[in-house]
Amino acid sequence: MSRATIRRALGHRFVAVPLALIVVVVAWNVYIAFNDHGIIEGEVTDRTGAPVIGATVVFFERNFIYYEEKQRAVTDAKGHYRFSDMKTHIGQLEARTDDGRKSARRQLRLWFRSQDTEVAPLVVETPRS
Amino acid sequence: MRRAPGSPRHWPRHAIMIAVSFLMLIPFYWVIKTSLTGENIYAWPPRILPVDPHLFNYVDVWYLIPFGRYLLNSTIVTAMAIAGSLLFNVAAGYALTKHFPGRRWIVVLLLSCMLIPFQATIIPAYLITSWLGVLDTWLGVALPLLSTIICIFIFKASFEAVPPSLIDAARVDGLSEWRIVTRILLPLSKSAIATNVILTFIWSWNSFLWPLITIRSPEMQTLPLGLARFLSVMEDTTGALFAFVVLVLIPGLAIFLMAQKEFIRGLTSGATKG
Amino acid sequence: MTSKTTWFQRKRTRELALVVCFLLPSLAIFFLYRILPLGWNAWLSVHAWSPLKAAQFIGLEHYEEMLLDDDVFWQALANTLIFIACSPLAIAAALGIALLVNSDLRGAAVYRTIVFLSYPLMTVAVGIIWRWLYDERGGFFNYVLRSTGVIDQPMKFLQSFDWALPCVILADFWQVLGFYMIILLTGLQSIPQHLYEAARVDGVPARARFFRITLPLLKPSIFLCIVVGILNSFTSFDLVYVMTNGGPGHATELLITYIYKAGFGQTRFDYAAALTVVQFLLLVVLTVIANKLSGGNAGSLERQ
Amino acid sequence: MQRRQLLKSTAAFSAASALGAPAIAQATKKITFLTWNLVHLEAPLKGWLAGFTKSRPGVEVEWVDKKGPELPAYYQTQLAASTPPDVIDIQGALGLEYAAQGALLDLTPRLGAEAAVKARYEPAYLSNWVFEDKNYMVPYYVSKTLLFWNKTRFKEAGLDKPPASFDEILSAADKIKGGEKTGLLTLNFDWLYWPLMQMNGVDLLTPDLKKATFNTPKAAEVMTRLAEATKSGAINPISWTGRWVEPNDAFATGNVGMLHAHAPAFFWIKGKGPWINGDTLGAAQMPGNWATPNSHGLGISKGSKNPDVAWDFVKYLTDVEVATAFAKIASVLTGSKEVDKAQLARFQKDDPLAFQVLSTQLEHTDKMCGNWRLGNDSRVKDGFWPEFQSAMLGRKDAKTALGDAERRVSRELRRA
Repeated sequence: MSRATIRRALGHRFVAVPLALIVVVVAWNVYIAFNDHGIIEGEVTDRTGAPVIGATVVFFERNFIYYEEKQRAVTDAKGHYRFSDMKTHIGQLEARTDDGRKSARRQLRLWFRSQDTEVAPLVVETPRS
Repeated sequence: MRRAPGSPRHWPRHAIMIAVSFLMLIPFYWVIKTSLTGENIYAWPPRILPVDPHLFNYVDVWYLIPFGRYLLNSTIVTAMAIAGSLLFNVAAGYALTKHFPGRRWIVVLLLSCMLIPFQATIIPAYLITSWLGVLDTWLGVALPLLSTIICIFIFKASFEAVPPSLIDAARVDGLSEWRIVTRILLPLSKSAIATNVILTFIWSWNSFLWPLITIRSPEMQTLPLGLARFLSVMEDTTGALFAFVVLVLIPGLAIFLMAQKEFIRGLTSGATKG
Repeated sequence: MTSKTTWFQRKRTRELALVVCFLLPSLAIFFLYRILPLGWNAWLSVHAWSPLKAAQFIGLEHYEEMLLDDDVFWQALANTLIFIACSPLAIAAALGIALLVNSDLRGAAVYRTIVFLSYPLMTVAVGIIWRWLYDERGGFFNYVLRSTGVIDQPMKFLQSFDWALPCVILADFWQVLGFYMIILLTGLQSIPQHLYEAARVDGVPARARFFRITLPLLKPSIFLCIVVGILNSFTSFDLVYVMTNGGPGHATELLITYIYKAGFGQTRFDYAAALTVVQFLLLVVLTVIANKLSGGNAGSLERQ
Repeated sequence: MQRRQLLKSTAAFSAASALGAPAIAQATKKITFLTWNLVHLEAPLKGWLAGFTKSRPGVEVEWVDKKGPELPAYYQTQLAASTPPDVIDIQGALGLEYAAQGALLDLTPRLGAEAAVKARYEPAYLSNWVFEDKNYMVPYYVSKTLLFWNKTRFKEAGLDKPPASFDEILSAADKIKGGEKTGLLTLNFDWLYWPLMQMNGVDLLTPDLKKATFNTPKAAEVMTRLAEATKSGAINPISWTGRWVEPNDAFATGNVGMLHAHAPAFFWIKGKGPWINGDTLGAAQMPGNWATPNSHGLGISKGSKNPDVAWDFVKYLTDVEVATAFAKIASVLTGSKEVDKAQLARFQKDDPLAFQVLSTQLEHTDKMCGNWRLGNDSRVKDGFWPEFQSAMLGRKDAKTALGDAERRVSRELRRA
């Protein structure tokens, strides 16, 4: 089988298209394999952008059609929180402080289950009642 | 006006065809658009362009059902159906080119077989399949599609189109009937093959009720069943359903687009001559 | 190998053997999955049976009930006939498109592909798509009609007794149009050009050319289309099942959906069998008629 | 040559058939559990099955789930092939139909032998599956209809409490309607709309279920009023055309006054309607405390090869431990007294509104209607509903509709 025929075969759409697909799929899975520790982390700040220490961050996981609480984390001295081993691809984040300030619920959608993600800062505000 | 080759007045025809194509494409566009929009697809008025388009609905689909597994099942079933139907239809088609007593009857029989609604034959068909002991297997799902009447006639037609002299010559050279088919007739009826492949693909890839009845174990489900199962979980309330619809349709469209030239030529020969 | 003479002597027997073993697989499958079930239905239709009750012969009671006091049957029958009767519209449209595409139009292939694109789709999916297009909130039709001010209240297409059936039929058109077009296209291409040339030389007007040459020579293809249209009346099961499931009331009930309901919904398989037999006969009759209309010879499906 | 061809084609054929692996291997003691639309609970279900088989060596449980509309088709074919799933979870009157067909095992003796087990179940719900004085199924998860009312809409209309009579329902609906707003929605599948008739003293059949009793002037009057209300927009027409999604979604948008639906609808609309909380949504009994049950029961197929294992499995599923977990995950009531008590207590703490909704499910269980113990329920339904629907949508006037319905229903009753 000469090189020319091989090239022609590869060029043929019935070969080329599936090959391309396979390549994409493999690449994607490799990428997943390296980024699926289920780490979800980020900062909690107040309106001024200053980090909020000791704030509770609640993760709500989507269950069927509504969201229910899954895990909680508390921000450290740098206002940084971190969930690990989050086996989900869709949920919501909300930060609460002991003095009753809350952040808006942040919708979180990932490209694959337990994708490592860096969430943009959650801003806590005093809820107007 | 209607058909005058080389007539200068092209644009009205273009106008009509563009309008038609537009109408034909609307459903595609609408479902794709929906599959890309966010949570509330019931917001009035619906937008022509998707609101903050994203692909996460497709992610949801992927995790809502074992998509890969279903895809595999569908693929295997379809592959079996295609292979089997090719073999059987070619054989039958060739046999029908022969002259033998009762040939007409068999043709009539086959034609009337086309008129029996499959949905109405499910129970006996199911019993027969269980009697054959192939329930809940790929073959069990593929079996009813292993032979398709239309394709038989398409092959018959394209075989008849082959000059008899060729066949006789081969026969004189002492080629076996099977060889005559594989070496001489098949190479000359590529389009018929393409037609058979695509039609069988369409039918087996899309069949819904039959696998629904014959398949019981979750890991044997095919994509259309996924659709049913999917509906049952999410109901028709999110873009995810439509994302799934798109995912289900893509393979069929892809195959068709890749093989359409042969396919249409095959249908052509089949339709006119047989 | 064998010499010419003996080959001639044993031709017939050998051919017969060949025919038999080549036809056998296909026939076996048709026997198992078409003929046997049909026979079963025929037998069942004159018995009282349910999966757990032994069958007992009751003669034509089911047929009696069906014809005399089952108005749902009559409605389903009417709907089925409407469904079939509408297919000529689609065929006509397809013919128009085929004529346009068949001409030396640039990009005709593209148009052809687009029109055909909807045929390979999964019917269940098509049902879901169209149900969505008809949706009163997110649907396309309501959007267009309301934003252009044709209607001010959302239109409940699939929930309306008057609109549901046309809506389903339209969805069916959308799916089969391409198939019709291809069949007709092939018919057109098999028409020898010189006929048209001659006609044009004689100064026959285009319309006359169409009616005197094109249409007559298209008969076989048109017959095929009609058969496909007839078959659609039951292959559209998935479509109706997903879009309306026969509702509202029985406005979109087809024979095939009614058969399914009678069998699996109401567990009256014996009655469903009777319905099946009736539908089968109906289809046979219609096909024969279509064949006669298209000048017999089953549209040259079977040429000696 | 001829032989070669013969060989070839037969070889091809046998090869093709050989591809079909033998059907699922039968384990020593294997039962199949057919569920109705529970795919979204796959993970926990598998867990419970594992729990069952772990403590019972040599027992295997296969789980099959089918969507509501397809489940009957599946079960019927399995019956015909005499390989019915051993334990089935089915909704509403379907169980009675299968019982009437002789498909289900009569559980009365087993329940009689094990009083403790029988005592688990809420009698009113257990009795839903009594056919000809025999118990054919036990409650798996139960619900009956109630009236959700949108307090905001009511306030706008100058009302402050849920309607206490049929007239009040219609007048409230009429006050609320206007523009995009409508007054009342009801679910209609099975017989869920029946309380509207029952509260006017209209019953479908005589107590012995032999004759139709619904064709009365009163019924005609009630239906006419409902139809008029529908025409005027006081009743949302989706009530007569929608199934589950459409009515609930419509109510979740917040511009419908009342929704007559069963408890599971609450969790659906709560997921869809961000406006929903204790101040905006009320849950009440329908006037006269009438309600139509729409429960799921567990039954055992008569064709089961291992009825004892199956019965054991049913007990396992409805036993406190598993049932509690199930109730928690699916947010349902199970019809098992103890489990439901715990479930309610839990909700009372976490979710007062849900508590309010679920409590209605255990009150006035003596006032259940639309649950005639018919062996041919679906046929009677198919005789009645299309006519009723035509009347509601102004297709026929009530009298004609009732007449036609009576003719068709009576025919079914005669046949039974």
